[in-house]
Amino acid sequence: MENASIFVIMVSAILVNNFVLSRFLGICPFLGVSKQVETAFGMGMAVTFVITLAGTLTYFVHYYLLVPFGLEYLQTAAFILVIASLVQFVEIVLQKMSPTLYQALGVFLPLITTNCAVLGLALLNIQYKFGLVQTIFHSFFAAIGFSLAIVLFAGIREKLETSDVPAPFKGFPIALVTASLMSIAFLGFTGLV
Amino acid sequence: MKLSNLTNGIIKENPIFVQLLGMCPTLAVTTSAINGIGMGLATTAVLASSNVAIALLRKFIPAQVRIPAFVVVISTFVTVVGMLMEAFLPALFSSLGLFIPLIVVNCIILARAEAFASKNGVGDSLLDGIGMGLGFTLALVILGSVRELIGNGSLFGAALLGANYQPALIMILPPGGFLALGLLLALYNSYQIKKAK
Amino acid sequence: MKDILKTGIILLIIAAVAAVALGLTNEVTKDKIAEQRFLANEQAKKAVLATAATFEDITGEDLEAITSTFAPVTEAYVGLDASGAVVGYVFKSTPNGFSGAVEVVTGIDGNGTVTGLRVGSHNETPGLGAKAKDAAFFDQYNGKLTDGPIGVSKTAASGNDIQAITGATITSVAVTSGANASIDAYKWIMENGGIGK
Amino acid sequence: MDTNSIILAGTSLGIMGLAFGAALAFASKKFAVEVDPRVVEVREAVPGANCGACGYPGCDGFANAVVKGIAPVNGCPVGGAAVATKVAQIMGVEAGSSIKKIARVKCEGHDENCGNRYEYDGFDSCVAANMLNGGPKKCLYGCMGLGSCVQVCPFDAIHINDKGLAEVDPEKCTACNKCIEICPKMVISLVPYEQLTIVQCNNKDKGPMVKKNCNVACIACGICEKNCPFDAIHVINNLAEIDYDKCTNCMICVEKCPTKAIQGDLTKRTAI
Repeated sequence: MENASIFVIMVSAILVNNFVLSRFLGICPFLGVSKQVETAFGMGMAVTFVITLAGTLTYFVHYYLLVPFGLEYLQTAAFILVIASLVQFVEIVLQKMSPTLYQALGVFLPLITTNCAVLGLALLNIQYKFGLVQTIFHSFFAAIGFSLAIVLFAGIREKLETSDVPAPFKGFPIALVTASLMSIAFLGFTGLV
Repeated sequence: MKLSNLTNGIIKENPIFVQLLGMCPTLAVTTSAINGIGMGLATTAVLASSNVAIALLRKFIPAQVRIPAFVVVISTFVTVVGMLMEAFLPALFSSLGLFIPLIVVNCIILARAEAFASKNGVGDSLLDGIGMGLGFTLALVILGSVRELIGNGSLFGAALLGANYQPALIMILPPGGFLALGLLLALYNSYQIKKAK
Repeated sequence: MKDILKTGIILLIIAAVAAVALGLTNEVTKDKIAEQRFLANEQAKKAVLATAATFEDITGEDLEAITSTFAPVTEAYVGLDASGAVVGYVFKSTPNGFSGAVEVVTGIDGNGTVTGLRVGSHNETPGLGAKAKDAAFFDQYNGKLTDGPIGVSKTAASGNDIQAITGATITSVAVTSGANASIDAYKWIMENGGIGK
Repeated sequence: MDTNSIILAGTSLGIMGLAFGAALAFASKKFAVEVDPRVVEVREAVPGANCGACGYPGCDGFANAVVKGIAPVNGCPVGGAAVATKVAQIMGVEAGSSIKKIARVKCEGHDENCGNRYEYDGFDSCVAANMLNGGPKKCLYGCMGLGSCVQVCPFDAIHINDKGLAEVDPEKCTACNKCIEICPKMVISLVPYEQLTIVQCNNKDKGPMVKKNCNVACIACGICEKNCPFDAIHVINNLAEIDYDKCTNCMICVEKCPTKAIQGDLTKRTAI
């Protein structure tokens, strides 16, 4: 995978190995924030900002701090420190810039930190031995894949609100069943790249 | 030190069935009941200890840096446990090794740290950690056995449904995870509705 | 200004303490883990080349030649018996399966028959491609000769062919391509008078 | 046990921690959102149902508006007098008086009085039914009893009674306007809490037409208007309307109304 071209990375990150629907990372915010399309879109943008920056920063931390000093075992802790600080920074900026979006994301904003997607991506970048440019694009497209999945899901869930769903299925159960249908659809993409 | 902290984590505020947190390991791991137990117990241990650590540190950490501080504490806990297990308990590590990195990114741990441990005493946090962990394990075992039974025809590894049962492989695949969880939640809701009537 | 410094120092202390804890555990467990990994690796190689007691890594320009000409092969080892005589070779290859790389370890003895094959780490579809890890599949490679490539047939296999896993032809073809690459590497070594004789 | 690698690890992560900690503290200073303490206090005093009855986007919007002096101190109808006095104290201003109002459903067209034109078997939503040429009821102004108002009421104050019509629980209703906005027939309106005499009809068609559809509808005959000693009731647009300030609940109109469209508990009538 290390010499994959940008196009291959794009298709693989958005469709084939879509972060939410194929790799099953970042499901908590995917289920938690997808009640309306605007909040889902807001979450997608926040995650894109964090993931792209985190992917790049962790690349530098790994290849310029951990590898030269031989501290690979610090990898998880260092990556998490970088990601957490980034998310805290986004939280502070968002509180100032758009309080309504900050209110809507609520508890799910800090959850981006432990969000398996962000750390998963950082570790994947290292595992695939990507160069700097590939890392940036892979992170960005993975986040676009995440946003695509969450916005699509929010669109469907908004329609579900007004449709005639049997009582026990109202709310999360029907959302989960929809998510499983969506992930079956994305299963179709395996082997595309 | 209210006992309710322990019990409400198991049913009333079950992390998976009610709060729908910690989905990533849940869907990835519950392809069999044994994995469910392994993951559940490992998470319970880490959740309880990290809750206690954060409850101890909470007055010391200023609000602006609470997330990085909590997360570093949690990830150090998990990595240390992982290393010690790999070195001294290789047999256990071979079955649980896969789950250790998954625990670090388990949303429940930071969610409980942020929502509970950073606001309550050490005793309550410990109880809450154990309660949530047990609730998590319970949910994982139920989900794991349902998926294993339908998707593999066996339970805890022992083939149950005979040879000519054509297992529905979709249940082992992650879409099956969503489906199984959705149906279980619907079952849970219909029970609540009947109880309420 | 003081407040900024104070917060910075607190996070410094937490991060430093975490790092020191990690460093300590790493020191304590470093060689133990290396030993465990080495043991596991040895077991994997012994499983495919039972007659060998110890293994020597093939390195330098030999390895360079092998990995460049026989692409999926990434590592090669010489199997030696107790007295140090070469009894065979073990090759590790990572062909591309259905959803990503599949690690294939192949053992070939001195007189050109495949003594064993194992599938290591992979992320093939559970229940389908993952069946490559069952003995029913990889035992088919035992005893295959190295004069011609191993073929894959959908129906009953004959001669130098193996039968593909139903519903996982891509994985079966990938594993076989790993085996064939190892066979070619083996033939190349034998033509050049063997290594480590 | 080469300790220098541990020290190296400690210092490298420590320095990263220091850098991030300082950056975050600096960011939280630079991006500090100056919150006026009074806004927080007003926000606490207000019930916090974010119902929007005050006309501002939720309680935060209202709290900001009050502190900026745009919104009146008693602008929160849901909180009523209690909240108004509290907010007034916070703002150091005298609280204006606000008479308590509640929502009332002005329709008695249950099945015996007003039949159906067709059998409606769709979703339980008046908004949806109303799209099928005005809903199943014969009278196009009446309550269909499909519960859109019930779904939207944040205070659980309105329910469909056994006669199949929406009914408001006066104690729970906080006049937050949600049901009034959602009802496609506009059959719900705000009425003072103490008002006893109410025109239980919303029909604006001419008399003879109305008689065919419902036998308790206001046929705009004007008898109530002629007999009311306080000039408190007038027929406007073929429907009798009470001016709640002038009405003294003498209930003469209740007696005189030929179709019993005006309802009132005669035992509680005030002597003229």
